[in-house]
Amino acid sequence: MANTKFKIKDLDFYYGDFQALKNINMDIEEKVVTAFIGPSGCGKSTFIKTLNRMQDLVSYARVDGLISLDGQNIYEKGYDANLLRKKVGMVFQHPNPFPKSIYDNIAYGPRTHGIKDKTQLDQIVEESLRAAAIWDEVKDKLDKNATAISGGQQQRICIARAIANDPEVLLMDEPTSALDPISTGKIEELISELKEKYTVVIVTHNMQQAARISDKTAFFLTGEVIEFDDTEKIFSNPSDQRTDDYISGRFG
Amino acid sequence: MANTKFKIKDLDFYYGDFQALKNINMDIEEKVVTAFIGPSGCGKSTFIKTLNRMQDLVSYARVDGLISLDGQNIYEKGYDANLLRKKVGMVFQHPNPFPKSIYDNIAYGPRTHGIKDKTQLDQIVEESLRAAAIWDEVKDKLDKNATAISGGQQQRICIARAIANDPEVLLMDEPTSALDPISTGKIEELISELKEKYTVVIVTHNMQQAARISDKTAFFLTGEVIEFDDTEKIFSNPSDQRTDDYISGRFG
Amino acid sequence: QEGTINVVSREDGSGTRGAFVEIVGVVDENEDDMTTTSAAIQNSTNGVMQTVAGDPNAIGYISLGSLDDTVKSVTVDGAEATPEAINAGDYPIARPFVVAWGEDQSDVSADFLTFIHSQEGQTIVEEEGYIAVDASASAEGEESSEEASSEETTEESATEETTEEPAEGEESAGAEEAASEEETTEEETTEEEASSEETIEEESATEEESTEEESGSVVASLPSYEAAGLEGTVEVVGSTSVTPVMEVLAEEYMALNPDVTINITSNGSSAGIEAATGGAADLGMSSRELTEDEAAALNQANIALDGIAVVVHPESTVEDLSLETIRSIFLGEVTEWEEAAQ
Amino acid sequence: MQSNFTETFMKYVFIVCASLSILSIILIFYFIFEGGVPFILEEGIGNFIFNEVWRPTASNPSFGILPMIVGSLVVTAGAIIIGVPIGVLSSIFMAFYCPDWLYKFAKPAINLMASIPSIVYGYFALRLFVPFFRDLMGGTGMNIVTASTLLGIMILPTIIGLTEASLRAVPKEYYSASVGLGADHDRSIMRVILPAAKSGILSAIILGIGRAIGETMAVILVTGNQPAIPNDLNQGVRTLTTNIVLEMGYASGRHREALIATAVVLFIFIIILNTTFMIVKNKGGND
Amino acid sequence: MTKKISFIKILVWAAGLFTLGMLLFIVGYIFYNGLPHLSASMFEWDYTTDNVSMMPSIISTLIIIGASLLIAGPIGIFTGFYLVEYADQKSKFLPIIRLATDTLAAVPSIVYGLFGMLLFVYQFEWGYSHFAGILTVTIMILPIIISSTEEALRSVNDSLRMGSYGLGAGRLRTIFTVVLPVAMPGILSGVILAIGRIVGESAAFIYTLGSSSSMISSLGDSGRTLAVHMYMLSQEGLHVDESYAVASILILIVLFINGLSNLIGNRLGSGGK
Ligand SMILES: Nc1ncnc2c1ncn2[C@@H]1O[C@H](COP(=O)(O)OP(=O)(O)OP(=O)(O)O)[C@@H](O)[C@H]1O
Ligand SMILES: Nc1ncnc2c1ncn2[C@@H]1O[C@H](COP(=O)(O)OP(=O)(O)OP(=O)(O)O)[C@@H](O)[C@H]1O
Ligand SMILES: [Mg+2]
Ligand SMILES: [Mg+2]
Repeated sequence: MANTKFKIKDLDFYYGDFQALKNINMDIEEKVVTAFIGPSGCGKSTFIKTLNRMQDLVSYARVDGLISLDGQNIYEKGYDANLLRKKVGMVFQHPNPFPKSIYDNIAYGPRTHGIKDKTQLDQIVEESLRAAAIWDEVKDKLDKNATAISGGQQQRICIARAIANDPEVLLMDEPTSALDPISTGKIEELISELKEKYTVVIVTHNMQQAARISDKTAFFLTGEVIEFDDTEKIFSNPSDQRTDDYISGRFG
Repeated sequence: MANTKFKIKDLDFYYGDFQALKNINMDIEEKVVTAFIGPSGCGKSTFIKTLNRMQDLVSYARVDGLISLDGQNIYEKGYDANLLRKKVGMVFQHPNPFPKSIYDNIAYGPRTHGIKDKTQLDQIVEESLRAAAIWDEVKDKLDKNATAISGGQQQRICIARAIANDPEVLLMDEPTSALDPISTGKIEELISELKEKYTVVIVTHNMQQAARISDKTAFFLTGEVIEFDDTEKIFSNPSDQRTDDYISGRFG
Repeated sequence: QEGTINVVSREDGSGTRGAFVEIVGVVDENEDDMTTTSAAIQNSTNGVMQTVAGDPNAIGYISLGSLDDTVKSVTVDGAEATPEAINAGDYPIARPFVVAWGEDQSDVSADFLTFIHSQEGQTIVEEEGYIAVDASASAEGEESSEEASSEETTEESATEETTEEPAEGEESAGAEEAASEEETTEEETTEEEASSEETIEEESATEEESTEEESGSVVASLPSYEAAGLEGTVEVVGSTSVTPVMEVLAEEYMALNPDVTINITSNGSSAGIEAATGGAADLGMSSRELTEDEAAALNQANIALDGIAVVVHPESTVEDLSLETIRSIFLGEVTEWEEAAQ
Repeated sequence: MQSNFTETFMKYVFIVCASLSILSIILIFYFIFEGGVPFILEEGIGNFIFNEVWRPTASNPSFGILPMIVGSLVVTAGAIIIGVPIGVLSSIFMAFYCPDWLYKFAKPAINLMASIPSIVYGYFALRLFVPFFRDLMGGTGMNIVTASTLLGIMILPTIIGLTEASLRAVPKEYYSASVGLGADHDRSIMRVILPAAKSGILSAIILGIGRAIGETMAVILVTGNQPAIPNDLNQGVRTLTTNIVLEMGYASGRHREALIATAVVLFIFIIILNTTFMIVKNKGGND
Repeated sequence: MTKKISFIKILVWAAGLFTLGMLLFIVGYIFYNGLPHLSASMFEWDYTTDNVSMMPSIISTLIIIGASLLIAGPIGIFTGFYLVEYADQKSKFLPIIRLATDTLAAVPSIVYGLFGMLLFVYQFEWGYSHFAGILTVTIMILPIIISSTEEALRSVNDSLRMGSYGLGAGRLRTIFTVVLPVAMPGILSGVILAIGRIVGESAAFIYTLGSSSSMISSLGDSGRTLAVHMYMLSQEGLHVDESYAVASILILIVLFINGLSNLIGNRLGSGGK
């Protein structure tokens, strides 16, 4: 279908003694939406966070195996984690805009990476907000505190904030689970647009959501990838019984 | 099918100015499992909590309409809310055992209602734990802290705790949503047994769960009951389009 | 010695300061305290000592009883600050310790006062480094000597001259030692106590003994105390400065009268007088003169005299200052050590 | 089973207990003001507050506490200049940089710092800070800078305790979000966490100021206590609190009333501060 | 940018180490000056000018801590109950109580001292006494206990309350048997703070408790706490060494109390979670 963006080989992951991920092998393709599903605690969040090295922040976490982005091992010594995170943006389950103005939220990433010029920043802010389909709703209140808008809007601000960094990949960990159906609809729509430009990896609890928006789906169970295939195939004709059980709601 | 346990007539419910329930009419039958489904925020929890007057604790809440238990209006002046809650037990979404020993957790209700005798308490504790299908797992550690066991066990302790009060009705608000699949299975099994003795009302996010364990299902949407019927009917042939949309995962 | 003089004073209202400015003359025509406003203020003897001990250019004044070798006491017009010199009238800066009581004095309280004014009591006063007084003399209105400070040993003169310096004393370093020696000194008080003056420069010990005999300490002439076998409690409240000697007196008295309890609360002269006036205390301790109002409501008696030493840094080259120079320094007229030395 | 009577009875017991703190503050208010306000009125508010001469024992006494007001303000300002940066940086250290092994000691150490009696601080400063600043600045060494430094250190535990708490109360998500955008630890803390905690930090600073203004037994030893308005940093000052403690033991009559009146002024300062604190806290809550 | 990283890091470490260093320095200074002067005679039962025993002040300190906690403890905890469990969170009474406790917390100790003197010592004519001292510090520590109780109660998960109400337990039973045990470590840490405040206090005591050095025989007696004892010993410059020795003991006591509270906190904490 396309180039491989992330290549994951024999990945084991440990929180202290507890092994949260077991022998993961997966290729994530460029400009495609990949969904991770699975019951609570199966390691979806853990895995998505290894992709931009957010797990570096957990002092007792340990990674074994290989993750390469565009062919380069991101866990290699000397690889700049901050630059990685600029390239691989992240959106979290709960909208978490900074308690600053909307403008400052969006400009935070670019400023961090050295852009000081006001005109340039203005332009980035507008473009990102447009890309996140929220420009029209907030263009008149860019100096308003970003925590004072609705949850759905906040989440799109967070997506815009990630986009402002001009990333190549967007990781989203249950981005709609805290939102109402209408906001959810908007964000799902947005994701379908985003895949034109970005590689999107999304974790979701909602199987219908995965079915609706993703091209590829991985089913996780207790730290292992049980099945990874085209979304259509997974939902219509899974090859593993456990996948079938899960999808048809027999557990989880 | 059976006697009516709860009769709800023209129930409106307000949190301050916000109307969370609109004109609910429903008969809940004795010794039957009734499931409430619906998207987040539709008022399921609000409704279930009006049934044992837990909403009394929300100072700005207001109830309009009639709820009667065995023919008696529970919101009548002079009706003892504490006795009501003894009769109508409740199990919550997150297991919430008291940070006391398992024994003390189970004995809490009986002691509250005046049972002091040690032999009698011992007997109640054992019976309740057996009824909640957890006796074998904890019988050797009754003096252990109830918060030091697994989530699934904790939830069954909470069920046992409710049962120890010798209730007539058990209200359960998403009792398995915080649990792993295996624990969930055990609790679902337990519920099927419980309905022999108790009237069970259960809120769930998991439609398959509702389908598996309930006899009757009510579908809530923005504070209204859209459809209330036999579970089989709701899941195979709903009469309302919105019910159909929800069940087939088109929103929520 | 050169450099700016750093003047250290006590707080306004302090008895020590009142006595000092009065005797040295740091006052204006209205007898108002004119201590230079640039003086650093400390509210305790220790504060003054620590300040002076740490500052080569400082000068301050403290109770003679508290003097130790962390600071150096200068001679005033050639006279050394010792009890003997004060008794002999050579060292001019000294003030009285006063106790006051209300109308209905309890027997125990009266007996305790008798003890304080007895030979035994005044012996302790001397042992603690203060100067003994003769209560009977003052009762007759006589002044036993011409000493600069002795005018205050009588009640009458004290009440007459109410503009006189308020007086406040300091704790005595001799307390510990004196207390331990009390038992043995009961007989030969005069000799024994002389050697117990640890706060005074050592070489003066022998000299002291003779000086005392020469100057005729009043102690020998005082009546001896007989325990009356009373029982009860005496509440003594007031001056922090009087407290140390009062504590020793109380301990000794309680040893002689096992059924009597004496409680001492140390919280300032005014508080003591107020407590005595209000009846909360049997005896109020004051290191300042009573005001006219207070004196009208209370009886009072002096129980000791205390000297005030003028102190400088131990390494200071200043040895002697005239009373006039000290006055100029504290008035802020002389601000450089070079000037003061002249 | 709890009878309804017990329930209701205890409810009233709780209400009564809750009212006791209101009663206490009213009592304090009443007694301090009753002791001091008549004097202030007699003396004239302007004459008491704006008069520069404090000579309470003179034959023609003058009770002007302007020097003490200035003294309190100056010394407190100094304490803020010294204590706030160190305190806030220390809290950042405690919350985000301190290694675990060190934190285990550092946390109780800072608690300990809060319970060391002020007199201990005072003598410590008298022996070590005073000579240091005398050598540095000349004069007696008992001056504004010495007192400010001492107070700056004494308010550290107050500032650190509260600031650390409010830094820790900032949702972790902000930090994750910042790191997720490629910002490093330092930037995430300085640009995201610190601003997010600002109302808490402000509250901490205000409480610190309250502590500094109210401190007595330590400053008394190192400020020189001259009741005169300073015109140089190496001069001593007298604060409102020290004015009370210095002279209370000996004061009687109007002098004593003047000191209680000083406490009234001190009290009013505290109330002003506290109102500011409430406003800041409420603002913070609305954000 | 790399430069800036290290700059902030250095700044923050420097501030942290300065603070800790300062504390070590102070504590070290006191121990250095005080510990060598500790002697058995300083712990004799009765104070004399000879032994300057700190025993009476230790006893007084303990009595004052005990008595004021006995009064302020229940009042503070009950106030916390009212604030968290009973009061309508929108009621007008709440901000008033909060204003009162915040103000109480900010009142300088010297003002407490004068207040206690004016009310208890003179108005009530109790004289300088343990009564006066106890009541004064009781008011002083009340806000500490109230605010820590309030915080501790609020941090108790509501689901526990719901669990209890859901079983038909009333408010009182819920509070005393479910909420209070869980909140205990938090309340205790407030109590420890209060003890620290009492132990370190001097200004408020000098004007209420007085400074009698004799062993307490009734609560109507004047007395002195350790901090006041230390102050009194140092005042006249006669017992400076001993006063440092007392200061060392004070610090040891504070350390001991902090350690104890950690221990209790861990005990209760592990039981409660
Ligand atoms: N920081 C951590 N320290 C220790 N264990 C952790 C940590 N984070 C997660 N775990 C454990 O790792 C396992 C996987 O967790 P993870 O959060 O990846 O699950 P998940 O699939 O995202 O679940 P959910 O759907 O509930 O978000 C779980 O057992 C969890 O308890
Ligand atoms: N205590 C409360 N005060 C004010 N509004 C409330 C309160 N509890 C719930 N609500 C509001 O009432 C509505 C119904 O809430 P409820 O908790 O009953 O929904 P629910 O169906 O149980 O949702 P979920 O599936 O997320 O548990 C929501 O809009 C919610 O925001
Ligand atoms: Mg997750
Ligand atoms: Mg709910």
